[in-house]
Amino acid sequence: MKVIKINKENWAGGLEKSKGSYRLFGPVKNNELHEFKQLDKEELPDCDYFNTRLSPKSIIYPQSETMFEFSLDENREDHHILKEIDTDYSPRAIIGIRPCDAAAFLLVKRNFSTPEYKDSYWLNAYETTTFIGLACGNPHDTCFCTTTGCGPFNEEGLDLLLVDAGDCYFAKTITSKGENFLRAAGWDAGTDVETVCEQIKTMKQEAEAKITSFVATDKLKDKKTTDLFDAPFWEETAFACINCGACTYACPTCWCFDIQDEVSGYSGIRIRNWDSCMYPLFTLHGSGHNPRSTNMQRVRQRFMHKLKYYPDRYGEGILCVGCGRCIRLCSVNIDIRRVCDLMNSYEVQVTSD
Amino acid sequence: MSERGAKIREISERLLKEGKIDMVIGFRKGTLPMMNEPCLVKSPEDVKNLVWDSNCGINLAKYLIGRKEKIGVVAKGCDSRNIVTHLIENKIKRDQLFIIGVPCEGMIDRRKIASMFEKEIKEVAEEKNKIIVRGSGFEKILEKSEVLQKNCAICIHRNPVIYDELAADIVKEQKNVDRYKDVRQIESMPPEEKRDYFNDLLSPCIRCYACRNACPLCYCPTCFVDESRPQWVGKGIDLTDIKTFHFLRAYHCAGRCTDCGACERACPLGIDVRAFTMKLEKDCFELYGWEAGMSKDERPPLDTYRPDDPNDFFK
Amino acid sequence: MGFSINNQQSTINNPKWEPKIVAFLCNWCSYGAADLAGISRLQYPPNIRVIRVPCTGRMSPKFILSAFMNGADGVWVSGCHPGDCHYLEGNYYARRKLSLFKGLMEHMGIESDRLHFSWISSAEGTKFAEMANKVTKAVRDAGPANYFAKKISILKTKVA
Amino acid sequence: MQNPYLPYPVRIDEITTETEDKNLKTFRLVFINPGDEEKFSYKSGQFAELSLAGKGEIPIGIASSPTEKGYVTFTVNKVGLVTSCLHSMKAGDIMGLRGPLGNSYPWDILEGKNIVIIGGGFAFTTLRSSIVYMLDPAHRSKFKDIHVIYGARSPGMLLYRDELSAWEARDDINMHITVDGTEDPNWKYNVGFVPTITEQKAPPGNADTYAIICGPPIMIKFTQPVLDKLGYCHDNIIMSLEMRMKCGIGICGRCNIGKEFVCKDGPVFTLARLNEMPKEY
Repeated sequence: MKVIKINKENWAGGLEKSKGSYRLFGPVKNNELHEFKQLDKEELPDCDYFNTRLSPKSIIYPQSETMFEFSLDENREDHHILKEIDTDYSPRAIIGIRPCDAAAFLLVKRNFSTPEYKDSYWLNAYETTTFIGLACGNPHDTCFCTTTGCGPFNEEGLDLLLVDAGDCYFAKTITSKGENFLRAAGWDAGTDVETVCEQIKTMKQEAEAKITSFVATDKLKDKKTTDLFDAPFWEETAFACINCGACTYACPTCWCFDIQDEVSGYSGIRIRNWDSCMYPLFTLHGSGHNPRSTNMQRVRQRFMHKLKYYPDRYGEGILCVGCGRCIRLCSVNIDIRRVCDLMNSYEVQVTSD
Repeated sequence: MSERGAKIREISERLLKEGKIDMVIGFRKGTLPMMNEPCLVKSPEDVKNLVWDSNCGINLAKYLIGRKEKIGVVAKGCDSRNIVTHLIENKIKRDQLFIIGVPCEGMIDRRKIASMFEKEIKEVAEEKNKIIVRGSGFEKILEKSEVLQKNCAICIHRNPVIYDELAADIVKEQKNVDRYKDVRQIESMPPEEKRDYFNDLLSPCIRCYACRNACPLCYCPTCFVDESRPQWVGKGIDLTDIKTFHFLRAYHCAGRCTDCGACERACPLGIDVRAFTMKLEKDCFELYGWEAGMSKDERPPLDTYRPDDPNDFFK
Repeated sequence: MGFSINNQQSTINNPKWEPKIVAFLCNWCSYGAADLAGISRLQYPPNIRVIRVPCTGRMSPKFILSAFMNGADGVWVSGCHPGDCHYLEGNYYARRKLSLFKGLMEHMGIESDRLHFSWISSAEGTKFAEMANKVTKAVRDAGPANYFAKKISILKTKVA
Repeated sequence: MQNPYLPYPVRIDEITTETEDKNLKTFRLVFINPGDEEKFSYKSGQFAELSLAGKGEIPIGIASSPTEKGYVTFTVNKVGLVTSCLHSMKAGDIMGLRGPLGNSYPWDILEGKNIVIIGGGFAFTTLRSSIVYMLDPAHRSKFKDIHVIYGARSPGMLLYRDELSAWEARDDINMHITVDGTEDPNWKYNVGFVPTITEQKAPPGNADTYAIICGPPIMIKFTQPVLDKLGYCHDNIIMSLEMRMKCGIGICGRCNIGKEFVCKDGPVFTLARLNEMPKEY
């Protein structure tokens, strides 16, 4: 575990140098909202930002991704046969990603990389990407990462952690991919590890102390799924929801997708688009039956999946990193912190008969 | 503003106690600055949650569709016009409703205010027509009229057109307001510029359908977007599909849209989706002299015709 | 090898380019007028692909948008004169629907000479031929409308 | 890394119309690339995704039995976009097949047991696969007696009618075919709903008897109490569920009941396990 100091003069030069061997992505301000974008020549990431409006999952897992190509032209001998396409998996680096978003990729990886099936699209994109995190200096009121197993200085999912120390960045390498990036950027100004680690530790405590909102998740695991499912608070919680996909598309830990074919003339492609459990079409059967036809059932599915089904299935923490995007972007202010506390504190009223 | 909240609570409590209504649909305080959450109040004790301030931009008429109970609904000017549209389109019966009309003084644009400050906003309060914005280490007072939602700034029907009881006395309507300045500005562009304008406008769109789902006018069991035989619109983020979706969504609101701004308020990326509906509202007004939701007896423009309708571009 | 879209949708300076126009003709009048034009040997360009609709009242914006999305360069909707619609009021509703449609389409940047609307009764074979020539000429001047067509992003197939 | 979404190219070898209303056709598919068939080895109860280029994919239960080599058959009900296109295709057309997907019936547990197969309507495909598998000379001895209760709306709506009558003739399988109603005078089998026939004809439930149920929700809803009355414990009642699916491999996230994915942890569940899952299917 190496810690080096990058003084800010050769920050821009180092980034430019790294563009030689990485496609570099970073946060850029684009009329009122920050988004992750591939940085062109001379373009620098805007590192004193809070967080991007949408999560950086679209870099690894684009909203619309072509899976196969095919031709319907009968007089071609490979007509109607699906063919894989050439995708550019040359090395990429995401700089300035927040620790919560990086940790989210690990939670999502459990779904795309299962013992029986490996999703080649997602995994190829993920494994060829280096994650250079930027520790959070001043979290928002809607950030509750510390109580979801994450934190402003967390290192899970990161290959390199940068800590902004005013005139310089401390760079803490976490994996070999991080070291490769440092080498590519030409940053290797040695520094004495103890004092820097001490400084990072104090900055970490300061940042964690600034978190003002929390969720309680301790009792979720030993609650019965069917009890939570039949709880009375769902009706009232889901009333306001308009079933749009804003929360699921902004969320770094949401991964559901739809597969569609699109044809133009004789050529066609099979594409994978983001999908949302909020839409009725998500579970509509060919016979017209829909197991989740009402608004309440869909809202319940979203929260139950993140806070109960996923932890039960993988035996780990909740499927949420506390980034707060779904709270900030919900037009009717449905708040996952309120729902999580409701679920965590819910006790079945045992009717004394 | 808070007298309105108090009056709403008082009316709701009385109605619930008298059993005239089974529930009240209103707003409760949000967990974020400048945000309120639509809520359902069924018992007189919970009436204390009901609030009213300048952050009630979501249109509550959306929550009436398909309900059978007797409902007390809080409705500002545009909401009440949408309720009239619901009545015309038989989506709800008038005797089901007890409409608590709220003469409106305009809703503030939370994204506009947030973009005026670098640091995070912790709290937003309002007195008379001043908005006090407080954050860590700063406090600023803004003129409410400068930070109104775009539709509220040009609104000419602030008072409810239909109500059973008012939560405040009638407010003065805004006079000599040019509602179609933005529309004319786009209309004056040559076609290429218009195309670029709408391509840039819609490029951030992530097809989350918040604009469609926040709108009280959109209640089709199967939206044209979900039709598969034939499939009119692709499901991906191809710009042609996005433009087709927004075109048809707006077109379905022609002659029905009351410009309540809920679509723009709901868009997570702050896209000015009213650019489509305002053009249709201007055409409906100039071609057929129609304003949506103003009277229960007149048929909406696309549901009727006149032999002497404008006919010039038909050769 | 990639798959190329096989219609010649290319730039203006491609002389071989022929405009593709989708004509929605109402079954009772304009479709009849097209027959009459044919029978009386009136010449009009072959760029028109006719789609018969029961009445202009049946016209939906989805049809026109779908035509443009699939590569049409122009759309022409023609029906009975107001007053003698077979279904009495179909074209009255259509007049309002298509007026608002044309307004919003032009608002979004489509040139006005890509969208044509006309009333042609089944006796007006000559008017149909004239209109066909006029529409084709207008769309030819406007050039290919490939900004509205939906292009499938074809990539190089992976060499196994 | 192998792409789990790439279907095997197959050719439609033969299409037979199964029901009088022509809404159900059986498609016999043959693998185009040699070696794909071995990769596609499956067990009765599994399903596969039929892929039509330009239209999409549909999850359909495999109707052929693993003992029938050289082809794979699917019986498809004409319901939506892909199925209608499939019904308009002809022998020789090219399409794709992805799978085998899902878990199969628990053949290891079912060995040495009595099997009661209860099917309704067109959900008889994987049951046919199971019957053919069990009746295969190599496997018949592994199972004690087999009962089949299969019903449809009318005689013309029964699937695999010739095979049904062939099995009727055998002595090592008790067939109870029924129809909801018929005017056909020489209809020689039962008349009545599946639950009522089950009550009359099904053997009593005990530790050695397993029931496999497949059919529309309404049939399952009324058959389950009958099985309870007959003494079947919920561990011995095996059900195969239907859900909207896209990936079929437990990744796209839509076919869940609670934390289980119907496409990967199912579609076959015992009733006991279903009772612990939220009632959302």
